[in-house]
Amino acid sequence: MKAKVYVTLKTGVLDPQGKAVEQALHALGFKEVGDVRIGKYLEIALNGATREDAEKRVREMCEKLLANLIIEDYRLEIVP
Amino acid sequence: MKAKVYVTLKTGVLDPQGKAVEQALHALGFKEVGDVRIGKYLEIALNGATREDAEKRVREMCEKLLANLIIEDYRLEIVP
Amino acid sequence: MKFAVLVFPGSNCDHDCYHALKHVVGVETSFVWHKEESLAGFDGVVIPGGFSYGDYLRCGAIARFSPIMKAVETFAREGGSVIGICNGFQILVEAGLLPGALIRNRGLKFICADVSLRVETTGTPYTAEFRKGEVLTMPIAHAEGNYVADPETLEKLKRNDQVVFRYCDAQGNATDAANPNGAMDNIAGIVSERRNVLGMMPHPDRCAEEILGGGDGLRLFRSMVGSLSESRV
Amino acid sequence: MAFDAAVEMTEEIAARHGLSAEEYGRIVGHLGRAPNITELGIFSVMWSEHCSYKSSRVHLKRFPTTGPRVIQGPGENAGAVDIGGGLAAVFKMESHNHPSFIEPYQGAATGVGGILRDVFTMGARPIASLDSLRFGPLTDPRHRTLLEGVVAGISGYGNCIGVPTVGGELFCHPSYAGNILVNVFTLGIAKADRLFRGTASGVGNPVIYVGSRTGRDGIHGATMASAEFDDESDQKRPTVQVGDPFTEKLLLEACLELMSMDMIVGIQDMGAAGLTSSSCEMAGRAGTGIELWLEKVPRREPGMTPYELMLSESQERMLIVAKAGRETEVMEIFEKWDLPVAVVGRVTESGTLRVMDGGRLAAEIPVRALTDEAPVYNRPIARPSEQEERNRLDSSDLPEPAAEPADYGRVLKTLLAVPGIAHKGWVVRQYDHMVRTNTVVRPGSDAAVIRIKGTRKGLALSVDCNSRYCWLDPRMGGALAVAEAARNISCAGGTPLAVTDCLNFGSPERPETMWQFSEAVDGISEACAALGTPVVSGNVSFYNETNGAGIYPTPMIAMVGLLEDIDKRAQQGFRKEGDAIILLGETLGRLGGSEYLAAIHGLERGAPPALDLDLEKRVQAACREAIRAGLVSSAHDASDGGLAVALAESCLSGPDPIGARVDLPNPDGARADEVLFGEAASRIILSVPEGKIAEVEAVARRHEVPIARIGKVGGEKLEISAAGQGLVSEAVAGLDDAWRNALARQLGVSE
Ligand SMILES: Nc1ncnc2c1ncn2[C@@H]1O[C@H](COP(=O)(O)OP(=O)(O)O)[C@@H](O)[C@H]1O
Ligand SMILES: [Mg+2]
Repeated sequence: MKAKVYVTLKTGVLDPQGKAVEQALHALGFKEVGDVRIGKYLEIALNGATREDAEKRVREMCEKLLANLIIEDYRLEIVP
Repeated sequence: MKAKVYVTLKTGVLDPQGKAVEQALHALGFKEVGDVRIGKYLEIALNGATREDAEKRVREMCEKLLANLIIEDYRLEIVP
Repeated sequence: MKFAVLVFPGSNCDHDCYHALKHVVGVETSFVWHKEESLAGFDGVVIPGGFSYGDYLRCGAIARFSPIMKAVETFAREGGSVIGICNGFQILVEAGLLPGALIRNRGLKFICADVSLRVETTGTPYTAEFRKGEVLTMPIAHAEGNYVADPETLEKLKRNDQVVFRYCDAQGNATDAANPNGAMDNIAGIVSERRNVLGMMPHPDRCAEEILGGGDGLRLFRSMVGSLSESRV
Repeated sequence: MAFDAAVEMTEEIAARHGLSAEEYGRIVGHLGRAPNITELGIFSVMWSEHCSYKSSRVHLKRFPTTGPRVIQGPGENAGAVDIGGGLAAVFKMESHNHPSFIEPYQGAATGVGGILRDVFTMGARPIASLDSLRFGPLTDPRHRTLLEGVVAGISGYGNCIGVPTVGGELFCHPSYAGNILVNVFTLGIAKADRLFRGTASGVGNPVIYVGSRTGRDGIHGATMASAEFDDESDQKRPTVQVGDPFTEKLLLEACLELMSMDMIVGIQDMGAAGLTSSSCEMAGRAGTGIELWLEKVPRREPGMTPYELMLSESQERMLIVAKAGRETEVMEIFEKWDLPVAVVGRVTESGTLRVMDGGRLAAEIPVRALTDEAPVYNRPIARPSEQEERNRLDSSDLPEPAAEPADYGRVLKTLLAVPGIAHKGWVVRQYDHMVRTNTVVRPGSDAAVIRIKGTRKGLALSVDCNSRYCWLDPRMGGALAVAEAARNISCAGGTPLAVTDCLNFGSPERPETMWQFSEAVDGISEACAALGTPVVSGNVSFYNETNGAGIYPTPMIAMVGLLEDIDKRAQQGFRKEGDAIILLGETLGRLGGSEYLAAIHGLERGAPPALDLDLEKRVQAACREAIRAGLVSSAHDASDGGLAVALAESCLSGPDPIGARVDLPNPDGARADEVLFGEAASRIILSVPEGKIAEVEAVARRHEVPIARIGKVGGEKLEISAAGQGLVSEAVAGLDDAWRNALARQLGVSE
């Protein structure tokens, strides 16, 4: 089993990196680009366990380590 | 329209950050965790254009700037 | 003889390189803003360290699209001397002027410390004053200096004698323990096939004066200036 | 905060803004009516402890703040002293304690950003920073994480902007378990006659906003920094401010470029309470008024209210008052650096802060009500009743010191591994401490030394505070902090010039805390007066208290010293086999308040060392003279852990570890632990080439300083005896491991 975790900055929290990339894309001529937000994408291989179990555990990992809940949100998917 | 872009390290390229997170998860008692790989997740707001156009343009952004093809792969989705 | 020190938004060793060249080595040196498009009149180009564009996305990824980089490409293609130090090295690999990539240090943290370097080749304009195998001391200061390249590229670098410096211990052994960032093959600096473009993570600009604790950086700059003067006569 | 202009004002809303009923009454008095919500917000931040210094002001007046070298004393964004050659050293220290406890990385990072702005606002280019950190015990995983995060934040911001972090301090103690301290000092260099001030003079002059766009960050940050934590703070978490060092770097370069021309009359960074405090303070200093047009303020998010715009603490922003007619030129400079810039108001003669939002009046307040007439409290003071008891120490209560040298060796190793004493390599490796190529003495010696390019001069920097001493006796503790900072400077060969401070305390509403505060201020004042080092800037951080438990009083002192000739300097490490080891000052220390007592016996009591300021001055003068005459190979003061620890540090911190053989005098047969680990002020260990000993002795005699020849550098062991009786005999390699790897070991990381 595998978990895919998306960690993104909460709305309202400044994303300097996203801003810099947005400007760089504009400078490269991609004028259609609006807001850019940059987050993290994690793939976690999981041994054993059921899907529900896995989800619960990965949620725990996110809360404990993977996301900084003060400024970040997370979303996860369990895939076979 | 919005593009979601996933940039991941190519298999075979060492991912020190992923390794560190893997070890940290083990230390926290998540023994079921296998390999962890960490990439980037970008959300890009796009003005105008059709879906096909958008996809083509974002692909171009990836090749030019968003991913370093020597070490990274990318994947993208266009969502309304 | 005149050198250009490029300035990108976020460069922060620009003044250090300028000081080393102008006031220590004593050659004419000017800052060149990244929005400039020409390097006419310069004999050598230094891309200094720092955090161009905040190191956002990837180190060097955004800077490499600055207008001045087109001029750097042409300059390099025509055989001009280009040295990229730290963030400058990162910009050069992002721009494709040097092969490979620089990723996060294996320990993940920024490291600021003196390291030992083994001179692997004297066949470059930058290392003429050194002896092959000589052990130098130079500071590093980076979080992304872990050099990676695919096996063919690595093979080619070795075959063509393009590896210029390797991290080593005080005795000159390129051991894993002496590798501060996990770089493949302990690579700390490489030169282009034509041998005119040098990229290195360590900072010669920080060891160009005895008062800062060493002079190996000065020798590197002097080699560069010396080779350029020779090639001009 | 879902307030809008239609909100009916109540004392309850005022209370939620940290304003007492009495304060609310005064606001109504100043306005002659009830405030609207924006006005209430403005009052709440301007009258917060953080911005108004309402509890500390009456005490801070006692600091000596003048002197022949002082160009700018307290009251501006940073202090400035004349270092000769037409140059000024501009410096200040600030705390970012509360934000760092909530989000260590961003809290510490934005702390660095804030203090940097304070310095370059004055027109000075920042060239060095110091960080002073306090955590709970590292056995607590939470504090290991906090330490990791804070160090990463300082490194992330400071390295990126390219200002080296050249030194600092680290101390762990249970009193900081609920309130960590993150104090950052920055120093910059400016032309002495080109300092800029935060003043809004010249009616009609445009007010220009530059830097990051405004978002909803840290709204209420200033009031948070003035409120105690309780278990609910987790819920009250404000939107955390995220630092953008890249934008700050652009802002720094652009501002310095702007200030090299003659286009502006005043400039101030938007720190705590952002647009509000920068505009009122500038108008307050000039005795003018300011009108702001909020619709012009660059912003990051739609739908922001006047309340949010005025109170936002978004980072990397500045407010400038330009000369009328020069707007376009000013804007061009910022556009070159790709920074948002806008004219957002003008200077008026009204004496009021008038906030317009698209033609609507959003707030109108007399500036003086927000600045000069902000409340000032002379809060009740009471000496804690247990103070006497704390100071009682009967060493006969202590277990008999063990007799075996191996035991003292073990004690020494334990002390060397205490975070405050341990090698800080794990920390300083993460800081770019060399960028700008001025760092001549890197972190790891008593003071860092940076050169001033284009001159022969150097500056020595040190930050110090023994908070255990301050808890035992805040007056003495404050004085000792100043003395130690100055001593560290002198050990580098520098003449102490001036001080900036960061006074970290618990709740000022507690009379015992106010007593500590007042005493510490007196101690600092006495020492600064005696040593001739005025206080030129500083910062107060109160409410470092969680659930009623306050931190140890921590009046952090950062000292700046001058080396007229950078080549005449010293470091703490022994360098040459065969050098004689010489002690300046008293030989015998005391156990009261010592690290030994705390680390080995779990006791924090007794009186801290006595301080004879006259002797201190003479010892330092002698040390500097010996260094400048080229007589010494190394100089190191003996602080935490006493002579044994100081000797070990000198053995371990040279170019290569080296041993020493030392015999300490003990004429009165003092206990061995007292001889080895007792602490005393005014002591410096020198290593001196054989041929120079007589000259050093002559220098000491001239300054009437006690001097003792106590040993010799060399060998692979540190051997210490007292009056011939062997006490310590340890291989240098073992000591080195105990000291060098201690932090990494306690953090569970490998180096
Ligand atoms: N948090 C820190 N950041 C940077 N340098 C530090 C830090 N803590 C300590 N240092 C450096 O380690 C050395 C030893 O510190 P310390 O034991 O506090 O010295 P002293 O007792 O002389 O004041 C000094 O050079 C100091 O600047
Ligand atoms: Mg000291």
